[in-house]
Amino acid sequence: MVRIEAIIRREKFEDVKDALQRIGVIAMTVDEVYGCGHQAGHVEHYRGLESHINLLPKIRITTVVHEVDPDTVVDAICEAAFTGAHGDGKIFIMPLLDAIRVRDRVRGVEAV
Amino acid sequence: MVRIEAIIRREKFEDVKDALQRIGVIAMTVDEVYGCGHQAGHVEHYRGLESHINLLPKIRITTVVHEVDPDTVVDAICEAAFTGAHGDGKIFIMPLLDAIRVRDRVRGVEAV
Amino acid sequence: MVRIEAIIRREKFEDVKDALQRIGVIAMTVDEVYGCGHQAGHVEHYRGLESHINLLPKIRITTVVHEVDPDTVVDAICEAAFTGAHGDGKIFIMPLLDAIRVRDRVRGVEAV
Amino acid sequence: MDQMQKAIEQLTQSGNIMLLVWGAVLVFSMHAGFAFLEAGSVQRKNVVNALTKIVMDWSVSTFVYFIIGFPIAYGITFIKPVSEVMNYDFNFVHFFFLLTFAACIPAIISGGIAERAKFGPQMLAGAILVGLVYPCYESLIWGQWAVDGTGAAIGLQAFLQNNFGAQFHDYAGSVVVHAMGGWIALPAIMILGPRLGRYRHNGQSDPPPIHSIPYLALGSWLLMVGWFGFNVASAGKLSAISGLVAINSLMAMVGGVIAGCVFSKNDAVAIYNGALAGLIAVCSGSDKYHPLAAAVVGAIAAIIFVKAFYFINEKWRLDDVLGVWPLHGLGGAWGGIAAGIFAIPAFGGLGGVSFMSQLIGTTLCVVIALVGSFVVYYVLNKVMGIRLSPTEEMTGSDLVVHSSKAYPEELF
Amino acid sequence: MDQMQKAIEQLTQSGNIMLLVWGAVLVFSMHAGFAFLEAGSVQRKNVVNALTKIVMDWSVSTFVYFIIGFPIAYGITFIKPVSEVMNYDFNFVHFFFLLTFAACIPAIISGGIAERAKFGPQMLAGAILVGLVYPCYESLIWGQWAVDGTGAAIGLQAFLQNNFGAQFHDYAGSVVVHAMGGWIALPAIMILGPRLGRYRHNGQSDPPPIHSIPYLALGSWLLMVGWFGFNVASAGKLSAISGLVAINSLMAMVGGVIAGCVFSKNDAVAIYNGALAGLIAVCSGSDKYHPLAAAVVGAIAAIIFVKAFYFINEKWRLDDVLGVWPLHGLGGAWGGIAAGIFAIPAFGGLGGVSFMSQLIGTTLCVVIALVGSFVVYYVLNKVMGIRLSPTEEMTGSDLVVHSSKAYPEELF
Amino acid sequence: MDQMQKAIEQLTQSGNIMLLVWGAVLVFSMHAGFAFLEAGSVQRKNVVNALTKIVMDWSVSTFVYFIIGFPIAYGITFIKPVSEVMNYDFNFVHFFFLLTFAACIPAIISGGIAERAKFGPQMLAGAILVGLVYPCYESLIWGQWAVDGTGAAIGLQAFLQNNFGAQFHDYAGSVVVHAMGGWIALPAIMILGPRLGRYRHNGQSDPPPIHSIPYLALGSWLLMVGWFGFNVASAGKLSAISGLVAINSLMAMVGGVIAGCVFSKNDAVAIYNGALAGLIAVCSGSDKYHPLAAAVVGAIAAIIFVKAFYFINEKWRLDDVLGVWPLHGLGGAWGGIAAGIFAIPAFGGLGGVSFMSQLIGTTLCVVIALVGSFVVYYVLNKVMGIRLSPTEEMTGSDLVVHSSKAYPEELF
Ligand SMILES: Nc1ncnc2c1ncn2[C@@H]1O[C@H](COP(=O)(O)OP(=O)(O)O)[C@@H](O)[C@H]1O
Ligand SMILES: Nc1ncnc2c1ncn2[C@@H]1O[C@H](COP(=O)(O)OP(=O)(O)O)[C@@H](O)[C@H]1O
Ligand SMILES: Nc1ncnc2c1ncn2[C@@H]1O[C@H](COP(=O)(O)OP(=O)(O)O)[C@@H](O)[C@H]1O
Repeated sequence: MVRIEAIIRREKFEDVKDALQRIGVIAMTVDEVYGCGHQAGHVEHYRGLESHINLLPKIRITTVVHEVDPDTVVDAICEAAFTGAHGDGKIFIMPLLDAIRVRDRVRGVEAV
Repeated sequence: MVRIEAIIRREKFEDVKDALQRIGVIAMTVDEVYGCGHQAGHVEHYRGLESHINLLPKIRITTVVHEVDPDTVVDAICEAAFTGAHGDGKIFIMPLLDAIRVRDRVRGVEAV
Repeated sequence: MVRIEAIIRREKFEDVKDALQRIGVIAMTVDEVYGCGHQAGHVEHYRGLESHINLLPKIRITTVVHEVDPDTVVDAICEAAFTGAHGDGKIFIMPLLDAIRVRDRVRGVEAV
Repeated sequence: MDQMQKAIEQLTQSGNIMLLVWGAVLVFSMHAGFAFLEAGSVQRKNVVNALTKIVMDWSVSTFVYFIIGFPIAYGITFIKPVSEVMNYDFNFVHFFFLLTFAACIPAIISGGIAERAKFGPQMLAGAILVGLVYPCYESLIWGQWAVDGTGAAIGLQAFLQNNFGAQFHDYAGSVVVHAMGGWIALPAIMILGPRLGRYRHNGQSDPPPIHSIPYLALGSWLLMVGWFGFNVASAGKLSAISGLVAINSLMAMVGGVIAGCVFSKNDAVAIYNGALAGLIAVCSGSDKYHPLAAAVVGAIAAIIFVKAFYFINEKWRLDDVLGVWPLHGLGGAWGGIAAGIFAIPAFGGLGGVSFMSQLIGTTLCVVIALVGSFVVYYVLNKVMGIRLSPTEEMTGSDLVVHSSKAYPEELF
Repeated sequence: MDQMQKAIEQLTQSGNIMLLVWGAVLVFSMHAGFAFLEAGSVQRKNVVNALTKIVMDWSVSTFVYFIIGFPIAYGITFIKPVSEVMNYDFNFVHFFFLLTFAACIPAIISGGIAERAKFGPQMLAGAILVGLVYPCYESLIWGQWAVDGTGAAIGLQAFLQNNFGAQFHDYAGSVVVHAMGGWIALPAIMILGPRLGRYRHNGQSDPPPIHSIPYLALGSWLLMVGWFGFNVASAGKLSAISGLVAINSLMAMVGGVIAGCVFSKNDAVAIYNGALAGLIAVCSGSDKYHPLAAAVVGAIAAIIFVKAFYFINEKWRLDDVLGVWPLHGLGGAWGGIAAGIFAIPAFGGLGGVSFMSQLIGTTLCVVIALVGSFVVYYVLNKVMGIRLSPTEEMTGSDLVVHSSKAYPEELF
Repeated sequence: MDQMQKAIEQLTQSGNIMLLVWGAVLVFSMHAGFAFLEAGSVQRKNVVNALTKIVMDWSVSTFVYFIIGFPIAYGITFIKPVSEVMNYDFNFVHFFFLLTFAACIPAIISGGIAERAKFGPQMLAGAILVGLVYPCYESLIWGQWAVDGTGAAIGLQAFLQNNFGAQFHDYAGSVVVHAMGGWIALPAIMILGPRLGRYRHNGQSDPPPIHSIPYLALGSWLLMVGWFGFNVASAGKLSAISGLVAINSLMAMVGGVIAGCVFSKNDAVAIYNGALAGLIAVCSGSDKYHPLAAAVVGAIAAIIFVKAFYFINEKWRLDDVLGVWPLHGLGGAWGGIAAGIFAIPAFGGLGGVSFMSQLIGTTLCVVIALVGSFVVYYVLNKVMGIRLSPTEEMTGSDLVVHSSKAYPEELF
């Protein structure tokens, strides 16, 4: 049972969600984040004044998986989120001590 | 010292916050997320075109606790967030290596 | 390779980002959160009705570092985010099992 | 010579139509104001519903007022070929202008019962009130039951004139429109009950935070701007247009703004509501006050609003979401009575009003509104239910009624 | 006596200017409506572009219509010292009022081709269409090719009058403005192709969720309010102002609202579009219908919109983002034809229209629009390309064209 | 015969009132435009304050201009019973219309000093400026110090007429209103100093990203639409209404839009500000230019804005948040001078202007504005302080002044 956190391009979100569904990962939690890294930013201007923006909008998908192998998940995400340019994103895998389903208080791998 | 992450229904947030306060968990960080899982989505329509929505708005509460027993926290959340239907949410418990309070750079369990 | 999560004041974000850049931490993921803790809230009123607000807007910076020493990161953040009053924020350090770069599927410390 | 006579008549007639169309368009735009005022004052999950209710209420009102309401109030019916409708160009715009008043009734109610009322019954109630209840009182004060064919006062107005020296004076509808709407809302709010979680079990009052001050401000501005059409075009014909009405509306509005600011410690919502309170209160006597007296009338209306809003929601705990009873109900009634006080020459006004007539006219309006509203909402509640189910209310009427969110994109 | 004569003439002339300025200002404000309607209906990344396109299109249109379009349509040129322009005060406001119509053409197209068209070519296409295509048809129906100096019908209008007993009647431009704009948009939409990802490879239709219902509602309200200027000031002079036009616009609008609501199960967007559909359809015969007939005409337009929007986007899969072809194209054409049906005395109307004339006039408009538009967009597409590159489209035109985001602060 | 005479007089008087009310309502709605323009251009934490300041400034201005300002400017006082005020219906709407101009002064300043000025002192400064400084110059150019009872020029205007062949001509207030407001803002901005963090220690310029382009666009549209009331109703009476004024306003606006677009590489904010720059500059000579000359005047104003905005904020580093000095200050002054250049017959205009008179009149305005403003803000700063404390500024004036957030719901 691990927690997988994937930071991907916004426009790839639908594709990644579909890819995850196909390998049986249905449950997930999603939020909108801003990221910076190697991907180049852009310049904005308002009333002629410039701002250099290097925080770019991204989607973060968090999913705790047990039955599906984490490597399968990573592969599915990498394939669906791929463009080959800087900014495709990162996947982080983190350990988990426990999980609880609120509805029936089932704990552990059963709860996921 | 563990990190507890609870994903709950939006409308239960006030109740859960009260419940945590009652057991002495005052400090927390909260954000708005979207989740999907077993809870059914709904259909929206605009100018007659349908969209099937299965990402639903949720609240994510993150709190690092040390003094209060994690199980007490889990119980408090489960009770306050409960409706019994799909979508009540999940609680994930994660390990923590260290914590630092910015204000005075105190580290470890003291900092929480 | 650890995951550092810093919750700081909104108005300190630019300073913290600059400080991190100076010590070589360029990649990060950022989101807007609300926090409560020891910092006092405030009262709002609308049409004369009062609401007591104790959830305050914060910025959460998440960065996975390997080359740069976590303590250097912590120091840089603490210095840049400091005001000395309640509400300066917290830094949490969490373990990581693995990291993957989507663009080229490089894994582990290389990927960060 | 005859040609000149004709040209003058033509200009007069066209000028009258122009005035009324100008006014009707402005008051029509006030309905956009009602929509945004409510959209800003509810929770995000009811924003689409707020924006939709107003345009639907307007549409339903148009039909019932065209077919039933206007004929009751003024004895003119339009259900015949156009060529047979008497002086149709004028009468049609006259209808349009007065419709913009009538359609305020459901728009006012809407703000009080927001976030928990069922869509269908709300439309139906609006139709009955605009079609039957409102036009009866309108007829009594302004319409066919107030003046006969020769222009002489009849009915209540004749009674008041004979007994108190002046008719009940309501130039632009503080009472006929606003008090009527605000007092109709009161029983509706009581029968519906407060929103879920509005008052907690432990006795705490928990007003759900509102959606958007900018929308609320936008709505208020649309109302403030349009109001000058409301009051000035109430002249009814171009030759009666009155600069005094314009400036009194202005002064009452700014009186309300400043009182709203002072008595609420800079509360933005109270400031905008103060402007509206002033405008509501000034309608009645706007053709008679001295501008400074109008400012006082407006300021008092704003103070009434601030105090009574607290009272109805925190003491009585009725949950009048936008505060339509303190705003339109009390503000309008105050305006009706104030015309009997502040319009007299002693306060620099033009006079010709009677305190007793104002008091009686206003009281009658309150009674009709309360009784009419109670009957309508009580019966509808028994027959079909007027409140959303708890789950529906929790989900929000945007998704439940309209399968829509205010910001569809936000879920990505 | 002479002085009175002069005063009357002065009043008449000033009244005419007043009416047209009043109308022009209202229709100008409709362009703010177009801007917000589109800003609410696209994705967040194209909101700034939507808001900018309309004001730029307006500006470009002003120049080309001033220099080429208006001279073609009415034979009056302004390129000489002010003092030499004939009756310049009236002709200048007349130009202003008619410009507000002409500038609707690019504003209508804009909504159909949103989120993927290049900025420059879109401006250029608008300039050609407003400068050359639109004024030719306008001239034929309302302008110098329709009436000669003595006021007698010539050209097409003379032909129709002689053969079918009445000229083609388009009081306020259902056909001249709206059908023209909507049918011009169709080839543009087809040549551009749908937005990326609009129709998935697996055949699924995937309409990108829209940005904001409140903006869409605001845009609709601005259009609804301004429309009364559009229709009422089409009288052209104060003495011709018609209350019937005002009420028919109103009734068609509410007919559209209610039909939109019923036929879409309370869909908020359909309700607001229903209002617009009704207003579009009523223009042609608004000076002739009985109000209840106008309501029927409006209701049918709304139903056409709801059905055809589904058709063009889900069956034909053309991706008309705001549905301008069903709304303006079909709604306008329906309005042209409806005037030949519902304005007759049998339906309570004032008559004086011919079904055949309406049908021929409307058909001619559709043909000119399709041919003109196809030529313009086909050539521009060959010469300079009219579509953003895929990467640009993905990034969004706000950043690509304007180096701006709708909410600059949101990235902190 | 006599009756006809009377009817004509009645129509004339009513027509004048109608024109001024129509105009006043439009300019009043421009104040909603000021509010949204500022709300879109500041940071989220100051949005409520922006929306509130404008309505409060308006209200305070109404009172001081009613009691002090208008009497100074035109020698008419209203502090007596209505029945004793001379020709009160006309004079009251005349006051209302001119108030809408006067109240622009604090609205203009507000945009320059946004996000850091204290609420109370800002109101007070506005009151003094509208009550004393503005009316003095107004009186000198348009009021009781410019014409005597017989209509003959006196004072400065007589001097200019005698020496340079024409009075200082400012038809609708490029100088009297806009230059005055913009140049008053300059010392206020300098005394206040830039916002915290606006210019970093390391020399970097760091303009805080603005809140919302849609609100900024909405504000601009409200201003653009209302401006036609500003300029056209400046005729003062119906018989003087001028179509030329309407079209010149239009042409200057679109000239500004297109220049704004070209000289800023499609910057949306510059485009909208370009429209406003054009409208500001055209006021002075709008009754005299040829439309194409008006377009040039507007285009130049937009270019001045784009360049000077960069200059004041990046070179001088004064932090004029909305750019009111380049927009109103320079744009208005340019408009005053441009009337002396582009309105002559050689450019197709109607002539009757003198370059020297325009230059002198404009310069005098700048001097009065700078001196008046410096005295007021310097003294207020010494006496009570005009700037928020650093912590208050950091928190934002919404919470500090109004205990409110723009989107109360957003913290759940
Ligand atoms: N070390 C890191 N810690 C946290 N987030 C990161 C880290 N590196 C990358 N990210 C996230 O991944 C996104 C893509 O990274 P970037 O370096 O721009 O592209 P790439 O990884 O393809 O070279 C960033 O915008 C950021 O949100
Ligand atoms: N495995 C998971 N990983 C991440 N988030 C999850 C996971 N399972 C559930 N969630 C979150 O919990 C929410 C509720 O889960 P759901 O399956 O709909 O209901 P229930 O758990 O009551 O059956 C989801 O919307 C999602 O945000
Ligand atoms: N135990 C905790 N778990 C999660 N977040 C916390 C915790 N303690 C503090 N925070 C976050 O840090 C922010 C600052 O904490 P606070 O207690 O107000 O100030 P300080 O730490 O300076 O005394 C909070 O608003 C919250 O977002």
